[in-house]
Amino acid sequence: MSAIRCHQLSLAIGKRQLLSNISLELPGNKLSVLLGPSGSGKTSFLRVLNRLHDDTAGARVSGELTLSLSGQTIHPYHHGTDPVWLRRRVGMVFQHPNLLPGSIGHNLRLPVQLVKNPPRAELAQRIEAALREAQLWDEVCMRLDAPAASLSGGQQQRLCLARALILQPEILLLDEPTVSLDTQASSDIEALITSLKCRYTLVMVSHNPVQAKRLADKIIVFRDGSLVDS
Amino acid sequence: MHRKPVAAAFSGLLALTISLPVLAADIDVFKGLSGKLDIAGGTAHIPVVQDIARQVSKSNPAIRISVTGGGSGVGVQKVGEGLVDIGSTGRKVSAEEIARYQLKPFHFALDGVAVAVHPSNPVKDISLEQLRDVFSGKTSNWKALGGADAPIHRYGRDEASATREVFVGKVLGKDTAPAAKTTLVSSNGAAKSAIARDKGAIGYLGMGMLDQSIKPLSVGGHAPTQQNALSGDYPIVRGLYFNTKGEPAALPAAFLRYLKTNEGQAIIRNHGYIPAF
Amino acid sequence: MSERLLATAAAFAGGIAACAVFAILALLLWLGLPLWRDPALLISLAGSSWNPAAGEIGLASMAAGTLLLAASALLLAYPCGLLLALSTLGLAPRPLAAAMRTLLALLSGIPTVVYAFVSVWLLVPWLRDSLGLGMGYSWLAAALTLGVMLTPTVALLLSGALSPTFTRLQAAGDALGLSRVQLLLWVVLPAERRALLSALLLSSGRAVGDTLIALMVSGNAIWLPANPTEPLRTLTAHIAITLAADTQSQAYAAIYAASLLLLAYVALVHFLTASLSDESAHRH
Amino acid sequence: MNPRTVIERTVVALSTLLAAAFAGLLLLILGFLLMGAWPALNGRLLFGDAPAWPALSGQVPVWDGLWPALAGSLMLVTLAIGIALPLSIAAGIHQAEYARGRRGRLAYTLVDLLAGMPSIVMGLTGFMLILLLRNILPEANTSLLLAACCVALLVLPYLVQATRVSLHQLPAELRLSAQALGLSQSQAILHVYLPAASPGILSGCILAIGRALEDVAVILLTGVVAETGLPGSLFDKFEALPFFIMVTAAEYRDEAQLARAFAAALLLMSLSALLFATARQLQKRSLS
Repeated sequence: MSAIRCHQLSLAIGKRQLLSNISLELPGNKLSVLLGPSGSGKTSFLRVLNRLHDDTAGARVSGELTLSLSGQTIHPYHHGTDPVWLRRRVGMVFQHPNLLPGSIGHNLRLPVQLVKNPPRAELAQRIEAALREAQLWDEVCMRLDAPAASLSGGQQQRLCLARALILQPEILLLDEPTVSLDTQASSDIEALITSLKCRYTLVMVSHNPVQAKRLADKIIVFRDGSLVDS
Repeated sequence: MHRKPVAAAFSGLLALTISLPVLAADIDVFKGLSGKLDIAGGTAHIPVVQDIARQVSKSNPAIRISVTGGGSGVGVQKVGEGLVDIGSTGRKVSAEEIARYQLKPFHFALDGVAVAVHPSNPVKDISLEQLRDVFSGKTSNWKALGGADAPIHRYGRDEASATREVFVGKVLGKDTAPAAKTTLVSSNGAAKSAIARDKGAIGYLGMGMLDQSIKPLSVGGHAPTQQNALSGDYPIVRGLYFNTKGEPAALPAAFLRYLKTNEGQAIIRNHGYIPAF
Repeated sequence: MSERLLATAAAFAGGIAACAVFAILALLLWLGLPLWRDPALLISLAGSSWNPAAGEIGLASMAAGTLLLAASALLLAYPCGLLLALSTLGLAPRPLAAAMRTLLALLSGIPTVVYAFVSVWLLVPWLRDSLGLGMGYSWLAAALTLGVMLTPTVALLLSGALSPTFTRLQAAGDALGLSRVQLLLWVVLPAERRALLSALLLSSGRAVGDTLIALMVSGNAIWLPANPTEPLRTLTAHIAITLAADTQSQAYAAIYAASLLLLAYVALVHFLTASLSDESAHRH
Repeated sequence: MNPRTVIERTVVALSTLLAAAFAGLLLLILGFLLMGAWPALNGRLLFGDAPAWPALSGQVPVWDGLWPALAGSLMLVTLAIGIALPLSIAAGIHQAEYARGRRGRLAYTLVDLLAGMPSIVMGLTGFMLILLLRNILPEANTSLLLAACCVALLVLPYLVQATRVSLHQLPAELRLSAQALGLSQSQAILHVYLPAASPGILSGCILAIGRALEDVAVILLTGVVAETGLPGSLFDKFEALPFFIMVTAAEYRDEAQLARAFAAALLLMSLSALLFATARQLQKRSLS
């Protein structure tokens, strides 16, 4: 069953055509890797999936996109779809760790409180669960109040992952999550991603064919805003 | 009597202290009253009002008196618009002003407008004609007045000032415009401190403001004393007024009544003015 | 719901902030109605003779006084500010440059009234008694005071505007073997011509808007000074002085016109600055 | 010598000279004020002859002391910032996050114009408004409240600009991640953007406090007086330090009062130095 399906999907910002006529299907609970040189449209495509281009001036998306979330078919770009609601179901991790200013705990607490507002007792559980899932719990459980910026690069990226996971998304978008990390931290993240793919639909952008081959269930290659047949 | 003589000040103070036990009733005109009394306007009045405010605050802390200057124009404007309770002026308010704002003037003291120079200036006397020439800009060197060969530095007041109005009216008359090149200061006090610091200065201010830091000139041979002002020998004289909009309310009325008491008159005298009662 | 609430509250506050200018403008225009209706008065406004008793309410000498004072103060403040900005950027040795920035910030934080006060007690007597330059209260005294007051502000403004470019080009300059002063003078300054100009405009707005120094130090004579040792009167000081007049009088009405003149100047400066930054935005 | 070299050397020499001159100027001002203020720098400076504690709360009137002016200034600044801050943060949010296109640009322009407005014009407007208001509400008068409102209007544009600029300068990644987390716009603004922008807003706020503290032209017309003691309510007239300095510079009654004006200038300078130090500390903390 495919979790993400698009047909003739195009994106233009102003006069620049970033994506043209993308048609593809990505499988659920699998890891799909988007591959291609920089500027080929991988990241733009990823951001189309959670409507992150909405606030970009002059951005236009055309074509068809459907996501399958909890067995329901969702049309992200239909009028009735709330982008905020969509983004809560489709989590995202960026190239560089995008931490909120504040402590480690704050980075997890703030989104979950604002989005789900669980009772206090459950909040701590959720934080622990997300940190365990991101394999960070043992390293930070004693210092949740420390500034998030005091973590190492790899830890920060796992914190971002935990922050996405704590909202219990079904689809997780990963935009070159290992690009700013050293070899050891990269392989930690890769192992983590592999362990997540049975529970989430993962879409990852990568510019490294070796990494893609190592991890992917499906590989999509982009060039100049279009798909390359693989 | 060139300056406010120490003796007079002393006797005023003495009168005040001696009279205190006997006239303890004077300040009682404020008894039982409370609230605020805002006074603004003529700058010659400020020392008098400040003194009274201190007396009142000692005996009746429930009364709050605020005082600020700005000039007589401000006094008329603010009391007319109802922004303050009493507007003080260094001149009689005009019939037009009375009609427009329903002002009720209260004449409480007489003040001469003195002409003063720096203490080091050798000039002692000036005639009305010479004064006119100086302030209209015709004369601009002290040599013409028997002083050193140095330029005359004119200090005047802005248009809101009654001191200016009286001085210009009595000295220059209607047809002569005051010299444009006159440094303008904002109060009687400011005129005094400016003259005291400038060797070439000449300026005018209320007689009550005179002290040893500046040297008053006699005009046409008449020394600028309040006695000469009262007798009419000294030519430039004006009245000091407190004006209310309509009949004064309880607190302003008490203030005006207090001025008439011995204690109030002592304060007026103490600041170099002659009570008009 | 809270979405709407925040958007509405923000829009409301934004509206208040934006409408304030219109409100002030409308109020001044409306209050000045008697002036605009009377052609004779309007003509008199443009004249240079101020004698309200005779119906003459000319603002020309005050307008000229404002321009003279602002221009001369900037003549002092702008070059000094520029030199000081350069010295904080890199001409001074590093620890000294940091101390300089602190000094400039401290100086720019000194209240205007303190500058004016010190000037009344220090500069004015010095000009009058030691140098024998007239009465002391003068165009010169006010220009010096205003210039000294503006200098640190100009310096901070310029160093803020120049420092990104300087930092960006520093490595390249070092690689080319340029000294700091060479990099600043021949590369950074020409590249930031517009920033230099807009800082000048911005500080001219401050110079024109100052009331206190003009009021306390310039002597306030209604008179166009023939040389800097003579007193002058600015529009702002004129407003402050004339406020004491009868609110219904023509003299009072003239201060609405004076206020509008000042506003017109502020608007002119703003639009010049805006057009500068627009053009530079287009170029990049 | 190459003419360029001459220019370079002149610039270096002049800038060093100027730096020294301005350092000297600060010392000169400080020394001069200190000398003038010396006779007044004693236990009686703030409260005159009044006992300190009762005078502090206004139970006993203070004559010949700076306390009423200092307290008046502090009350004025607190009130003005209290009025301006919420309003201008909301307006700044509107301009940075909601207002777009032509209307957004117009809003910027108007606030920038307000920032350039001479303060005396602001004061005149406040005064005329109260005269008009008196037609409807005869009790309205120039007072602490009116002055605070006008001063709030004076500092409003600085605060709006500070809020707007700090929000604009937030890194794009922060916005993306807040959105990717599924925060609604208002949630992102209130819980992510505003906290992240707060150092910038705070330093704008300190600048605004400095402006409010030193202003004379606005309060001149809207409620400040030469002598009244502590204001008993928002509707009373009040004293203020800068106004006291201005008036006393011209019309001091005796040397003691003049010395107090010097001391007041020194006090005002210390207050602004204190503000500056606070701003420094905040900047350091936000950097770390």
